[in-house]
Amino acid sequence: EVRFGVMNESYPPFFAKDASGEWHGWEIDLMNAVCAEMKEKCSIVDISWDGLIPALQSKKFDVIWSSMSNTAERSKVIDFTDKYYNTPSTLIGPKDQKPGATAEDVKGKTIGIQVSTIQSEYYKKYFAEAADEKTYQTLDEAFQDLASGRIDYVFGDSLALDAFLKSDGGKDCCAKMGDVADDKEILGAGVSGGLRKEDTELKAKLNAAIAAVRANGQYDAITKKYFDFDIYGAK
Amino acid sequence: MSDQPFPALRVEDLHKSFGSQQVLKGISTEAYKSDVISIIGSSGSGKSTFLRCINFLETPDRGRVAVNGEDIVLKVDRGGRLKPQSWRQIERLRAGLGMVFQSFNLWAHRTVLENVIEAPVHVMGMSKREAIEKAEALLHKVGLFDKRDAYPAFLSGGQQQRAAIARALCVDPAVMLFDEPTSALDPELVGEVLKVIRDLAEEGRTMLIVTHEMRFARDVSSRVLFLHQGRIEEEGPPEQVFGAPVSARCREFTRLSAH
Amino acid sequence: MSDQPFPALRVEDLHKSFGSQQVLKGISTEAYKSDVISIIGSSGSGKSTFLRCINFLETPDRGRVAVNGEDIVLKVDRGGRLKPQSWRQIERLRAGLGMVFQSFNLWAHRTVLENVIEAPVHVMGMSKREAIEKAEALLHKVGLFDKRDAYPAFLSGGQQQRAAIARALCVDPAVMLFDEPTSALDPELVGEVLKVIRDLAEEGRTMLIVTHEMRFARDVSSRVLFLHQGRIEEEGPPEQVFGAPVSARCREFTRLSAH
Amino acid sequence: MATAQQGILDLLSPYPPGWGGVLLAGAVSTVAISACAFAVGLLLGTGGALGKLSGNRALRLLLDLYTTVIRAVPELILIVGLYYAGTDGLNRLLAALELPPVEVNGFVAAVAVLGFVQGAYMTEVLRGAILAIPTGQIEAAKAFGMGPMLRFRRVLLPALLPNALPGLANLWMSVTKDSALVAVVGYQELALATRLAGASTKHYFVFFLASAFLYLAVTLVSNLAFKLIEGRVRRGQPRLA
Amino acid sequence: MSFTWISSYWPLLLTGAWQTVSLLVISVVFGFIIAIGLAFAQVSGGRLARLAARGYCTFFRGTPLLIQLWLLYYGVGSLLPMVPGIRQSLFWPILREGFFFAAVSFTLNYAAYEAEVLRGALLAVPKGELEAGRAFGMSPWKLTRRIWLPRAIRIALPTIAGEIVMQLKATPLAFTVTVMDLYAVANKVRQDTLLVYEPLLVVTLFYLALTAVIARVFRGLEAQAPVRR
Ligand SMILES: Nc1ncnc2c1ncn2[C@@H]1O[C@H](COP(=O)(O)OP(=O)(O)OP(=O)(O)O)[C@@H](O)[C@H]1O
Ligand SMILES: Nc1ncnc2c1ncn2[C@@H]1O[C@H](COP(=O)(O)OP(=O)(O)OP(=O)(O)O)[C@@H](O)[C@H]1O
Ligand SMILES: [Mg+2]
Ligand SMILES: [Mg+2]
Repeated sequence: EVRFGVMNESYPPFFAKDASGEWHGWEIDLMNAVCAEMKEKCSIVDISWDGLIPALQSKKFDVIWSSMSNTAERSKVIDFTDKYYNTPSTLIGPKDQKPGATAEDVKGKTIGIQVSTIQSEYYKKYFAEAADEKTYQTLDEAFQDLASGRIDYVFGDSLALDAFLKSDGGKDCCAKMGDVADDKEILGAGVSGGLRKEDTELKAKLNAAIAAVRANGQYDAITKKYFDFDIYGAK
Repeated sequence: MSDQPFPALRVEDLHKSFGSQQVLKGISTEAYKSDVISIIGSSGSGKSTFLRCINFLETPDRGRVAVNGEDIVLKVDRGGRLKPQSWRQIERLRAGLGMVFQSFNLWAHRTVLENVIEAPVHVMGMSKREAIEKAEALLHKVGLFDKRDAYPAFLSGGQQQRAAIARALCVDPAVMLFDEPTSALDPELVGEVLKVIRDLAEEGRTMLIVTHEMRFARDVSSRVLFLHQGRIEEEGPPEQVFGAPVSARCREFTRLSAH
Repeated sequence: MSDQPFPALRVEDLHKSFGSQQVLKGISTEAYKSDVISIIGSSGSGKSTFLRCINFLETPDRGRVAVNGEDIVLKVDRGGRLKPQSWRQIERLRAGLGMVFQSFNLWAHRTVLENVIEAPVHVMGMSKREAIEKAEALLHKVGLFDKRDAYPAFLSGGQQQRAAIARALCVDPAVMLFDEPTSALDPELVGEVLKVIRDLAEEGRTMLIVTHEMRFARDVSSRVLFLHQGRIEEEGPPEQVFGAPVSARCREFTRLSAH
Repeated sequence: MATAQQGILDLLSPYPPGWGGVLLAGAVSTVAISACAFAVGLLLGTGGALGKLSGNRALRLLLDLYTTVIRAVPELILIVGLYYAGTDGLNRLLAALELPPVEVNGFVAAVAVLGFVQGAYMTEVLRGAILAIPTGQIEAAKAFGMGPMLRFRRVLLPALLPNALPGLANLWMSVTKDSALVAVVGYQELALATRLAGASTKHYFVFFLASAFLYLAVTLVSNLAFKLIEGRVRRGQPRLA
Repeated sequence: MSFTWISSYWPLLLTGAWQTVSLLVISVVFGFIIAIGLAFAQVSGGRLARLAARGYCTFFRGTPLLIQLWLLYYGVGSLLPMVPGIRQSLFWPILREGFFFAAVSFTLNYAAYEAEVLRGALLAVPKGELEAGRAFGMSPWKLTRRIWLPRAIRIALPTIAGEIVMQLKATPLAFTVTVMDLYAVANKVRQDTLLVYEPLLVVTLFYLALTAVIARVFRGLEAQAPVRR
């Protein structure tokens, strides 16, 4: 049996718990496909974002499967599978603001960023000199402050930001300002499953399974259910 | 009895009940300058309640009180109970009515000295230096000078009582209400208090003293009231009340102190 | 002085200081069955402290106490201070030592009746019905029956004191410690208490009574101790202490009660 | 407007896909954790207060350490520490003894930690309450030969309660909120249920209000209980003003 | 254990500590002042004042601080765009920042808890001592200032210290409205460096130092008027 660790708060459309306690979402569907490929029985253990890495290390479960990006810092402590999706990072802002996503564009403005995300690292390297940062626990909070004009940009994962721009709250106020220039070093090699360093066998099995579902078309089928574009990102 | 036109204290037809228990059923009396009035009566007869009604720690159900010729203005509230018209007036008059409580009621969070200077400094507006000087003199007088920095909880019963007496004296009130001021004192100290009270009377102050010590009452007072069943059963100079009381109840009560 | 082999209470060389103030400097005395010992002395002389050392509400610095021939075993703790070897023993002995406090110390959250039956029911294990019966009889005796359901805060000073006396009597202690038991009582009630104490003495009980009322001490006691500066300055039957004291200090102190 | 209201009712329906049931279950968990932790805290606090007031210096120092350290350390750290490091250590110990590993579940960990923390606060609340009892009342109990237990039960406790109740009520109120911390170890109580519902439906406001009302309901009921107890223990006390 | 990160994070840690301490001091000082009013309203106020104060305490003690904070911050936040010209106004720098809202909601919340403590302590003051004050002609205000309140505060000291420590522990909530207090800094460090315990250890040490200071100060205050035991 393989136990998958998922953050205990919803992150739709990737994973969300419904009122009856069932997990749904793109990442859950992918997990099921991967498990079927590995011929393993799978279960989900949910725990707070904070607790994911410690819980992995104290063997409360075996894989972190919770939209966690593979970054250099994290790789120091845990191992990662191959990526299973990757999305660009985007800046959004009020409709009447001049589009653009370079340091020049954000000069003198305030950017809202979710705490301890890759975007926050990116800000430190590229925007810190030009703009101020405000840190939020969830993007939903940053959106509210963007709508009320307390901040000028929200910087985050394009998927979440797109969803906001389509919603009632985002439609009227805000627009996409542009994707930022990529930096693999910081923005990472994409979202992967997190593993204990010693579990090399499981890593190999998972990598094989991910490759298999991508090859046999299951991956695209699942993605179609949730998105109208490919979220795997550039190779 | 005195040369001023009005009494220092006048009480008229004072009534007070607690629940269904009528404690005071119409007490009237007057006290002039230099009067020392002792109030005697059996335990539970309402002596403390009487003193407490005078400075409105208990609000009487009926009656009038006047201090130095100034009537305390009362009104009837919506519940039909008596209430002072103006608490300001009460506060002003209280400042001229010193009180020694039966249970002392020293402020536990202040030392003896601080207890004594509290009212002079913060109510009368005396300067602190002056108040301390005066307080220390008073503490000397009651033999408590060496305990001036002790907190009340660490004093013996008699020491607490003396502190309470010094506290009341320090505001120089025109009328003093003493509730059993010698109950915890030894005979020597009782004698001291007796002297203090005589001095005060000579200065022209008025005193009401509740006491159980008949000899003290006899020695100190210009007039004695005997309270019984909520009324003044006997009243007069000590020689009369103790020597030849009219009321049978009073005779019985004072008999024990006669020898 | 008595026919049993050991005294009901024996105190030897009791010392007690508070900080630098030496309050008791070596008190020794014995009390046998039916003894009524009055302790007199000026305010602050250590009378209450003496009583409180006997039942270890204060731990003496030096000395020995024995109740009914049973020595209280003491040990010296690491700080060099005296401590009872076993608090169990103290508790057992305390149950046989009734006490009336100078400040009454009634339990504020219990009615008069509940105060009185508390110890009989919960310490002596008397049945509640029996205790109530006894308590009511005692409350009748001290004239407090109609206040049996009142809480202490709503009683007059004398009523509180009587409740405290009833509470102490209800446990039928072999030795009673009274700290100024009549300070808040009128002469009639003092007479009542005097009678009660005589009755108790006739029953064979032992009593230590701190008092400021010399006449009371003279009337009630078989022996009088005069405490002065931490020592027993004069000791003997009341006729001697009040009539022909040896010590000059005692003569001076008792002079005031002589007439 | 009608549809909006219909929408809210659907969201709060007690049966899935409505979230009402989840919230209620969360509220029950919250009350259960809080009540257990409060009880544990009362025991520890009583012991702690009596210990601090006892003459024993070593005990007093130890308890000073307890109240200072345990109150200072964030509960989150204690919970995470106990849940991860604690179970780890426990299981290593069991493994060394060749016993099967045990699973400390979130509930036990939460109650243990929150109770331990509550105990530290209660130690101080109760110590203050005992110090406010007029000394004479305790001395009277001693003088009648009451042992420490009896004295505590018959005199100390009834006399300290009026002074301690407000502080205890405060602690109860805050433990019902602090129990939200156990979300860290995956235990789903009211706060987490609320966030889950909010994130899943994006109707944050509805669910925050709903859970605020649930908390408020818990508070109102406990307020009533505390008020009744206080009325009872304050009998015999004269009105001050 | 590794603490090398401190060298690059210390300015952030310092500002975090400063934010924590200022939130604590502001909420305790102003909260205490409000609490005094609330407590007296309940103990000696008229019917209306009593009801209002009780309602206040029930609401603020009854709902999570986090929700109060969000209602204030985001609730006001959602109203902001409707006010014309607000972004040019004098208040914008304040309304923009989470700190102001955190300070306000912490203050209001602390006041509710403290009021309850004070209410109990006010009722624990012996009646006789108040009567003594009245008998000397003290006005209600003077009686309160000189006797009732100081006496009550002394009774409540141990509990007050506890409430302050509890308030200290509540300050991390300010992070949810973008205030980088010490705890938030530590969390950031944790997630940046993936060190699980070290950053929290630093916070804990800081809290410990602060708690020890609070405990020491209150022990000193308690020792001022000794209680007989
Ligand atoms: N707990 C205490 N701490 C410090 N000093 C104390 C304490 N208790 C009593 N004293 C001091 O010890 C001395 C003796 O006190 P004690 O109460 O025994 O006197 P007393 O003879 O009973 O006097 P009184 O007749 O006034 O009641 C007094 O000076 C008092 O201030
Ligand atoms: N606050 C109160 N509530 C109810 N009854 C009270 C209250 N205060 C006093 N009483 C009752 O009123 C009566 C008179 O009390 P008061 O204190 O005036 O007596 P006293 O004459 O001073 O007696 P003592 O000599 O014992 O002090 C007593 O029966 C007492 O129980
Ligand atoms: Mg009286
Ligand atoms: Mg004494």
